[in-house]
Amino acid sequence: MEALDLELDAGELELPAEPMHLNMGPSHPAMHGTVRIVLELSGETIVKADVQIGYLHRGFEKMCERGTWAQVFPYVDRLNYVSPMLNNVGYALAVEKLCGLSVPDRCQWYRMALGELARISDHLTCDGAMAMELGAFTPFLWFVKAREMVWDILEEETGARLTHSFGRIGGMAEPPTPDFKGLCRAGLPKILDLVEEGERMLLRNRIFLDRLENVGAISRADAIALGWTGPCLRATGVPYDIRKAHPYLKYDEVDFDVPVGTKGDTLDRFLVRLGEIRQSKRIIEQVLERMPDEGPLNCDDPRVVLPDKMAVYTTIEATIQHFKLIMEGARVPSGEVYSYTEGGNGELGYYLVSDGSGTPYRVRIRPPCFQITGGLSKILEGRMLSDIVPTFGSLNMIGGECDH
Amino acid sequence: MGDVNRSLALQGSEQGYATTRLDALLGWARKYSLFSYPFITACCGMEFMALTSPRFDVSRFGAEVPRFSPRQSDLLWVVGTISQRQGPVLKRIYEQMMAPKWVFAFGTCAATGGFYDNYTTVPGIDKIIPVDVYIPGCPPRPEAVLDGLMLLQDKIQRGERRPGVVKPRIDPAQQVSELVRLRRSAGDPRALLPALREEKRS
Amino acid sequence: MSQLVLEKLRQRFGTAILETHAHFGDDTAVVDAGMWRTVGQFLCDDPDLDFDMPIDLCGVDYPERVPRMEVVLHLYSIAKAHRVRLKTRVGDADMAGAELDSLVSIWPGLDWLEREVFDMSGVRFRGHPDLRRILMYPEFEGHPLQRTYPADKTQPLVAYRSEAEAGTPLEKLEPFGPDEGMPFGRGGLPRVAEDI
Amino acid sequence: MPTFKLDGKAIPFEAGDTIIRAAYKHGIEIPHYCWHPGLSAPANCRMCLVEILPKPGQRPLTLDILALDPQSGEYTVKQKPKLQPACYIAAAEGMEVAANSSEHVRQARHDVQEYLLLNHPVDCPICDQSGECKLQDYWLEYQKTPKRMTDEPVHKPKAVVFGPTIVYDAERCVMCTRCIRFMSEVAKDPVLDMRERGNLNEIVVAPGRELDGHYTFMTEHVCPVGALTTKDFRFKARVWFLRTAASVCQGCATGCNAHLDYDPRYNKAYRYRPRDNEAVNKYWMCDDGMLTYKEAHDGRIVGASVGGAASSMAKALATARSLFAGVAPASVAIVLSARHSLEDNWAMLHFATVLLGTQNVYFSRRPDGYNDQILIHADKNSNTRGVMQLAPGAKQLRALVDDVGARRITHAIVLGGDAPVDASALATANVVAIAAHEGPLTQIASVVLPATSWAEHAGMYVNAKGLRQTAERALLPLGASRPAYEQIADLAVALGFARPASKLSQIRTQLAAGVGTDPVSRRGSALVV
Repeated sequence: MEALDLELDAGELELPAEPMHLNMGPSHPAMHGTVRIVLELSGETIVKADVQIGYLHRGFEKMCERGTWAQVFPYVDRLNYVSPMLNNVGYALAVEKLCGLSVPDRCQWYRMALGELARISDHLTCDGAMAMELGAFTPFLWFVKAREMVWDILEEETGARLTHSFGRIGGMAEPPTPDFKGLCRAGLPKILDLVEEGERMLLRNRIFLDRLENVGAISRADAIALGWTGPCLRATGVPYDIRKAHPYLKYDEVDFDVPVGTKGDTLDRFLVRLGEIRQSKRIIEQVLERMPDEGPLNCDDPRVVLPDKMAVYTTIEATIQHFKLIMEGARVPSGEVYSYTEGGNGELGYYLVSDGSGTPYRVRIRPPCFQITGGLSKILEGRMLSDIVPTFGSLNMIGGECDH
Repeated sequence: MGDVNRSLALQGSEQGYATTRLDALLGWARKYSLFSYPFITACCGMEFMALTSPRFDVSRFGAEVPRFSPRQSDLLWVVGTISQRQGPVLKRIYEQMMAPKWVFAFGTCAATGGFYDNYTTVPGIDKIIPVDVYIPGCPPRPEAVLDGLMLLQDKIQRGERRPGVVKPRIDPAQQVSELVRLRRSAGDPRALLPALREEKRS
Repeated sequence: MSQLVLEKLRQRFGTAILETHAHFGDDTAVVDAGMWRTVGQFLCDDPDLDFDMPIDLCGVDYPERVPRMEVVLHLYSIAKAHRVRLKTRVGDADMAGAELDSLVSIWPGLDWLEREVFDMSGVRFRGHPDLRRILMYPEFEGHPLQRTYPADKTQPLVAYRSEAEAGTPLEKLEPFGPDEGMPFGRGGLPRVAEDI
Repeated sequence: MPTFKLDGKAIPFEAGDTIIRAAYKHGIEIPHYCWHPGLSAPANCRMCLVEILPKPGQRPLTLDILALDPQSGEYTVKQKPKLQPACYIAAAEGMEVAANSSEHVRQARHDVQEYLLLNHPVDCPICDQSGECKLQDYWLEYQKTPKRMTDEPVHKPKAVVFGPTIVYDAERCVMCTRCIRFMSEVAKDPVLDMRERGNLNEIVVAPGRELDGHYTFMTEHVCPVGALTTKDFRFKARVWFLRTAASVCQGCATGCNAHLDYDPRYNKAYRYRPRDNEAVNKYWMCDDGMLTYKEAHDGRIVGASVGGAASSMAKALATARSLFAGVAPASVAIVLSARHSLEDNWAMLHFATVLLGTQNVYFSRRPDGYNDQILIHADKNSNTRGVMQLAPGAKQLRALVDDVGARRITHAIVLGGDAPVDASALATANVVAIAAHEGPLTQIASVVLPATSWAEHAGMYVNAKGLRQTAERALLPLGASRPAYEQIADLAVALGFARPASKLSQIRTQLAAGVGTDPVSRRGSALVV
């Protein structure tokens, strides 16, 4: 019998390949429960990625218009819930700018120390979670262990592990505990050791490196035009750090470097964060040197600062002051102000509008990872499906702040 | 566990069998092998991480295995605020889970909506799905969560489905009365000042 | 901060700059809504200004004013390290004519921000690639950050369980009323509108 | 008009005005405790001290004081301007007064405030005044310093019962004597006075008397602090949870302007406060009037009923339809109410004359009662004059009783439940009542439809002087009650007529056109008849 004629024309060999639609999240282990990515795939390549947020929209800005200025603190805690203290300090600075207040030096140092601790916990969480999502579970345990140590210090200071609500207009809720410095000096080396350890486990791991390197890269110009800030921007090589560019608190008096990357890919973002952990340690050490142990913590302005609790119980003046501040709220002069600090993910801005009453007329937060997540789809398109997890993880998208 | 232990002790293990009620055995088996589905949305997720981490180590209670497919899991951790937009997703996932299934309301937001009393937040997931254990706290400490887990295990053992709430270990009312006693005992309240400050420090 | 930006804007556009101030060191310029895009282009292109980074865009609602909605844009220049706040006002009492030219083509980073302002405040941006809701779901009606939208008016996607179904009271107990914890000396709850 | 300068700002004044009154009229508040626009000025709180600058060429009025020199610790004789009470010095042309601008004045305010708080108890958490207390406001504005005295404060009697309505707390009292002056000057019953001096100083009731009469509540409202509290409002609510609506008192035909304070969370009214209106009640209200806020909840009809048994609205309307089936309009009576708003009555009248086409229009009212020369009017209805203007020919209810007795009237549609006469005879007729409150007429009515009270819908009322005033809405409708004009519209539809206007705006426009009055103002406007 004759041989089979295998000369088929090309068309018949081609498989039908219309793009496949894949829905990732919102309840996906790597999507932090709050993001949904509708993917358009051809094979394993992402043709189009539609990032949908808003699953954790909690009406932060609307709620702020209902309470007093001081009642906003618990809400800002829960914006970037990985580094609440930075949000606290940022908001306090914003309102103080509007009131024309400046807090005593001791408070400024204290705010810096707590803020940098929060930054450490932020970066630990981000890098740890990212590693875990890539299957490296052990370093995650290491990092979380280190984060627990940070939280121990913060808990000792504020009484809460995570959501401190510790900032106040014109100061902080409590002065530093006597053994604050001791705790930091004892804790920081251990934390850094753990970071080293986890780092060694990851950065000598070829699989890990291969999955990060040259993945999710973005150019300087794009990053800037997209409004990226923080580690994600610095990973592209732009040394824009508000602590350097527009120093607030006492950042101009301490000595630290701004780690930057070169390629702006996922690995750079990972390394920049690790580098910042070390810089934060440096800052904290200098703060501990320079923070006075005595002296006032809160500025003495009875219109915004609460009186001593025992005085409230015993004297009518303090009772009235407390009553006015709690029930009516501190009166903030009318005007508008935009105040920005370096948050865990970048420029954390507050745009406040006051009508002179005890209630904010408008509190607008500028969440750094809103724009960062906004750029996600651009750096995903054209990549492979498996690149989503490391890329998304390295952006450190925090639902509370991204969705307001 | 109790029944099994006792019957084993009575019968003696050399006889190689134990007698117990089937539901008790099932309950015992179930409560120590909870496959959990972490439905993590918000702040409480940080504490959930801490819960799974070495210090608090939820695996001591046999509930560490996360299954990200609802069909394979029987304990739904609703961790964090549920927005109206998230509502259908939550309901869908709950419906996909196989019976018997249990639900944790992890944190105040999941339990009542917390202080997000506004246009976008579901005021408590029990508006949408039934809840077995409410864990208050914003976010709750891991210890409280472990309390809730033990509470749930107890309920599973007893086959009870009434919702339960994790109570604080220390009764706040008691503390208040203590403060009042202090306040009354002192003639001049200002005399209390240093003592209380010390108390706060320690 | 230096007045350079405001100076240049005033020179370049004159009357299109309705007002300027620098309270708390934030240079602010209120521009005519029609010139929104032109001014933006200028800020981006002018070598002395060189505003390359879009920081933030938001709406502030003043129900009693006309135009009602104030759209606030914050810009930053990495190279020059200076900032500016650009404001414009659109929309009448019921937000009719609340439209602006989209600036996405100038700063891609404004894509989501403009969607958010549309979603939250109800300002429509002409020429935006896809102007969808971003934080709220498509079924949502109204714009929450307009002050006339009651803070606690929910629009659930899934029907709540009935008490009978749940077996427990689902309503929140006092004192978690809508007015709880609000300081006095303020309008408080939105007044129930007369049936006029 | 002559002017003087206050902090460099020109303030116009009329001859005889004091500085503080001129500023008050001009909308500038000079801090004060004892001064009250409606009372005489004793100038005893010293809070309103101002510095009156000398005329050019004159030497300033000064005091010699011993000032402590912090360096040497020695006391030296210094001179400081003599401050004068703004509530006592008459404004004069070209006078220059320094208040906020004078550092001496600010110091004086600070010191006066500190003295007033010297012995003040730590009561804010349990004080009904807190939230609207002058001591609190002025501390934040003018003192801002913590307590310096460490001694035990002076203790005085607390919770002294002054009478059936008022409780007095001597420790909170700042001795402004407003209450004393009110009782003697306005209430014409000088039952309060002051005894002892200095630390023992307190307000007392005249021996053998207690603080009673018709104007006791006002003493609480003129009190700038929490010293006087009414037993009615005591510990009932915290003021910062209350919202207020500009309402009109329903107690009598005087129509005092009042703030109706209510809690939106519980949809409950808590108190009446007088609302200043020079044309009507100045700054005052009477006790009975202030207690009428209770009528927003007491004796209310919140559901439809048929033959005395509760029923659904639909069933009630169906019953009314069957009752009125085939009845000649001539034998149907329409009864207006002197206690319902103009809108309600207009809707009823419009229904009668335009839709039904009957001339049998009567009106019901509450019987007269106590009256005096100060505020209280004998007519206990808030809108008698308004009804008279709407339907000048409306007959008294007695006439209706006679007509029903004579079988000239077999059916009646009644607004309001009140009757000045014995209405039991009306039971023989078929009565449909639309009322907010229980009353003789609702007792005998076969069908009762629930209407909202004045607190639950905006309405206009014409007081005895012919002044038309609007009351804002405060509460949401209770139970199934709805504004009477809506009920009337539904009834009309049920009886087979086209639906009449049932929107407030429509009614008001037609009302204005019909009665021909100038537009309504909240403060009340004279009526053109």
